[in-house]
Amino acid sequence: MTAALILEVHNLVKEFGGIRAVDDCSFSVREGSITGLIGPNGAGKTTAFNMVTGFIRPDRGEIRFRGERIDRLPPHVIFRKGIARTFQIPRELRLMTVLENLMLVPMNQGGEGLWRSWFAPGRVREEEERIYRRAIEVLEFVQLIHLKDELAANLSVGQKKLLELARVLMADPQLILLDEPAAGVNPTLMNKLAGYVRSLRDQGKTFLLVEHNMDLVADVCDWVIVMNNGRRLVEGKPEEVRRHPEVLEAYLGGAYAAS
Amino acid sequence: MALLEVSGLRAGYAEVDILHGVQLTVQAGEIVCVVGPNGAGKSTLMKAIFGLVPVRAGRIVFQGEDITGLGPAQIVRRGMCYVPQNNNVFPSLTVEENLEMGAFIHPGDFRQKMEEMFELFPILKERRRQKAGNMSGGQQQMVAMARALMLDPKLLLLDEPTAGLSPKFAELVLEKVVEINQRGVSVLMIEQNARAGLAISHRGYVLTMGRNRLDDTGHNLMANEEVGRLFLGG
Amino acid sequence: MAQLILYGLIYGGIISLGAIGLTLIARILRFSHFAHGDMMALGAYLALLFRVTLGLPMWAAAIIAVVSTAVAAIAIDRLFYKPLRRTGPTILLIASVGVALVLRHVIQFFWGAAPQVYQRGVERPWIVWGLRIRPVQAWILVMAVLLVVGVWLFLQKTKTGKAMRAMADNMDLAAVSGIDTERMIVWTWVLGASLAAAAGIMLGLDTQLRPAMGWLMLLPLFAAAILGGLGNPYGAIAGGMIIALAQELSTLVFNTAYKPAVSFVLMVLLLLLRPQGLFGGKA
Amino acid sequence: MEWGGVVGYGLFLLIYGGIYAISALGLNVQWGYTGLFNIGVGGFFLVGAYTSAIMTKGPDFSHLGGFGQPFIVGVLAGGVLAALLALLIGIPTLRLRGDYLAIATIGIAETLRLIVTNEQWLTAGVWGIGGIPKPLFSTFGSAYNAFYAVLVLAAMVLVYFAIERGIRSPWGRVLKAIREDEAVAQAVGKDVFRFKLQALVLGAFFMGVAGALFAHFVGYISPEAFEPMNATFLVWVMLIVGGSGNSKGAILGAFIVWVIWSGTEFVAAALPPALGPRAHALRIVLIGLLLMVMLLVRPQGVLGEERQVSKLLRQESGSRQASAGG
Repeated sequence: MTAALILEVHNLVKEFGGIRAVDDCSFSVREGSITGLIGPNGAGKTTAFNMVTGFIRPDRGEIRFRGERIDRLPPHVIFRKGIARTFQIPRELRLMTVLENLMLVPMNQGGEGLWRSWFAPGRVREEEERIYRRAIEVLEFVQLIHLKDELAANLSVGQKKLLELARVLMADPQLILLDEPAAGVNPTLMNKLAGYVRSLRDQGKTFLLVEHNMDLVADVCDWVIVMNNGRRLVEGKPEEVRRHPEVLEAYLGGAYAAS
Repeated sequence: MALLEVSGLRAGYAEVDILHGVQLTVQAGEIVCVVGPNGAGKSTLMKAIFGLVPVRAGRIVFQGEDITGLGPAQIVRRGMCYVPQNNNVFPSLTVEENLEMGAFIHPGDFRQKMEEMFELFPILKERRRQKAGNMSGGQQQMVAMARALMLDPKLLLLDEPTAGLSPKFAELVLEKVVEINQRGVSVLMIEQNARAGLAISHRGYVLTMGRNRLDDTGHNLMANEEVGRLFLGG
Repeated sequence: MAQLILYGLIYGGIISLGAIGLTLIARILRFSHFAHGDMMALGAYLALLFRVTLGLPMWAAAIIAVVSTAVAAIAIDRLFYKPLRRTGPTILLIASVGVALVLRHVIQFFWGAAPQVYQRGVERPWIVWGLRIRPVQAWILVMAVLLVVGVWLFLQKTKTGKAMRAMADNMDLAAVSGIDTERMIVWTWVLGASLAAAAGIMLGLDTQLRPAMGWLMLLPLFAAAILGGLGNPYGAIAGGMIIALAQELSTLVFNTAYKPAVSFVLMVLLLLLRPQGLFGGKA
Repeated sequence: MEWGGVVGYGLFLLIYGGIYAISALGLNVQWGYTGLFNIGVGGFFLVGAYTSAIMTKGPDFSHLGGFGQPFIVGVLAGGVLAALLALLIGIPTLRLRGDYLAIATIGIAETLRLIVTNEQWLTAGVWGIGGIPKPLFSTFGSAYNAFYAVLVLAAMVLVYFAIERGIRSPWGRVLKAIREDEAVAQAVGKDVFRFKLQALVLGAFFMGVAGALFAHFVGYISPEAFEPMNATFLVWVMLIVGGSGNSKGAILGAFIVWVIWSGTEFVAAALPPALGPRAHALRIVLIGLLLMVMLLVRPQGVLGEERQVSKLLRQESGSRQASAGG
């Protein structure tokens, strides 16, 4: 475990209407790992996630990506630094085809400039062909190639989940944040997703995933961070964490002296 | 006859089933607690019972009547009330007005019932003219429970009443649940804090991945080591 | 100056009554109702119909017109808005622009484009503390105050009014509490359209009736509602007063013709500085 | 009707249909592709018309003028000024909810109408600006309308190809993504605000150009010509009828609705003169009802949206129509 830290979160705080969703939380993610972020409902995982990707601005604390501060940056800039996310409930671009959903993603497309698309169509076309080939590759990888011309709205929920992953892969990010990849997914697809995540890790990607399904976490994660009440409670290997009394306590709660 | 009898319940959002055939009963006079890891489908179960999530298979029988497929407006009239986990008060309405909204479908006078609620939750009486949105989380939870009780329901559904509360307030809220039950209202609740929830319950159910895993008395479940394992998988 | 403030109060009352409906519809039906100004005009012209054509006294004509406008609003909702309710707020917005167009020209079809008045002849203004006020303006002021107080009492004291505020607060919880949300939507139209009709009649009494009167009120109405935090009826009243006073006082500096632009400029400034409205309101 | 009348009407149809089609194409960039709610189309149209009129006229003491610029400069200036105006409205409103843009665009359109009505030194107020130069009028003489029809259609085709090229490039793909889900566009690194602003400005530019073409054809403009009905709603109805999110639809809709609109004028003309003004109102009611019926029955318009956006993909699998409403 000597790999560099790709993401560091220091003393993060976020309040919503007087309630501290994330309360002085610190954790870090090692490059090349699949790190799970788990914890009971309301532990602050999703809020932390949204702060890392710039969708929510932290009240206090810092977030560093490869040593560079990224809190305070808007989502599209964070994405360009190499952090990509999926959404828990798939948010496909409904009236666009699967292929278009993917071709949208790559950064710095010259054709996104209006002048260039008007006056240098040749160069845009070359770029489009390159992006197209990349999209086909990704679709083949997630086995959605047969649906490439289908409107995203017509996909099943499982296919939409795969589309979320595929969209992220188009950007070739260094750190991928997955928000509950297994939610609403059948066991077969879950195994498939686990397989993709592992093989992508082997290609050098780093993953941080919020997940409730402990089987998936145990299956793919090589490191687990447990959050509770907005803070990091413990971290460790999945099997250690699972046996940790404090984790058990966090999930089951303590009995009050009630009744 | 059970007060509430749920059998073979399949339900979910869009095209995904969250519940894959859940069964559950509540007898008159009971507190029943549903626990389970995140994503087990507890909230979906409650919403399906209350007609907020479409039921795809199975039956829900309440007081001997099949209420499967009815909407919340009809279910409320049959004596079941529901307190959602979040956004469970009308923030710009005063405490009194919140309670009055609870009794909305009652044509008659709600004053007496409101006095009863003030007796049960004295803090609300003090703050009767305060806007619910300006109250603390614990107080809001009490407003929410009182609102639901205004209709004198036979069965009260509580979705994680202690979520986000400090331990002191959480304990107070659970004490109130017991008190409500002692006044003759049956309670079906979901509790994140499984041990505390089971401690005050007559019976409990453990749900994982949309399926029944264990059911037993509250105390037995509290002592059962398997429960912990179910929460953390493996 | 004091004279302008007086006129501002009269005009402010009219705007407020319109803006209350707009803001409640925005909150409860979740779309910006661009036909609201034209509902004002409809009310004003229906009163003209009952006043001139049927020869009823003004107060009776006004009451019947208010009721008819409410009925028309419910009919429009059933016919056009309700079937589109599931498609989302933008389609409803386009539809309301279409309704505005239809209403305005139905009015023009029946009454023509020329300006009309309820009553001919020039009224001699009263002088009170050195301020000029025409009797009809005094009436408008009194009625506007009474109606605003009435709305306040309705929202504050009646069960339906409270339920309406509850719906504006939290639609899902209202449904869970057994409040019949469809019925409340009908009530929202009744309240919004009645107030709009009353405001339209007052505007017609103060000046004259023109088919475009509702369209021209749209900007001040929206400006008032947005100033009040879009969704807060009490904010809409305050917003209406601010807009009206600003419009009247602007005549000290600018050409009178630019009064309507004042509300627009105020609104844009507010959107730049405080998009949630002057009086809180949730984001 | 004799032949001359038919040809004459046909030319009017082509000219007005073409001018409206350019506006509708502009609106399609804003609403059809990006989901921006502009109901102040008339304002941009007005700015284009007045700007070009003032720029191209010789000295006239009734209003600002005397620049005597060529037609093409006037038209482009009209477009540019409309675009600048869009920039001005876009900056405060495009970060907010969609309704606010709608209200702001109505506001700017109405404010502009007030300005042209009241600032005599600038626009001659209600008297209007007459004698707007008609390009190459002396060259074509009696065939002038035929020439102008060709000119307008050429402009329309140019605008169509300009938009198509933009829309069927990655630029258009981003616009469409913003329309579908802004958060996703953000999450994949697109500067949503910038793209929205570009779409608003580009659309406004075309509306300004359409206004200028209008001014040079009729030769006389006054505030009355820019009533919201003619200048804004008709364009919306055209886009909804033709099919928003489809440039061909915008053009088709413009011609269909213009035929209906001008056709009802014939009917109105046949009515007794006393009914004249009423007939005008009735025509508009009909157009309004057309909009409502379209929204209720076929919200995707006659043509519906085209499925493929990228030029490259079009070769791959042809352009199938998107299924109704998705």
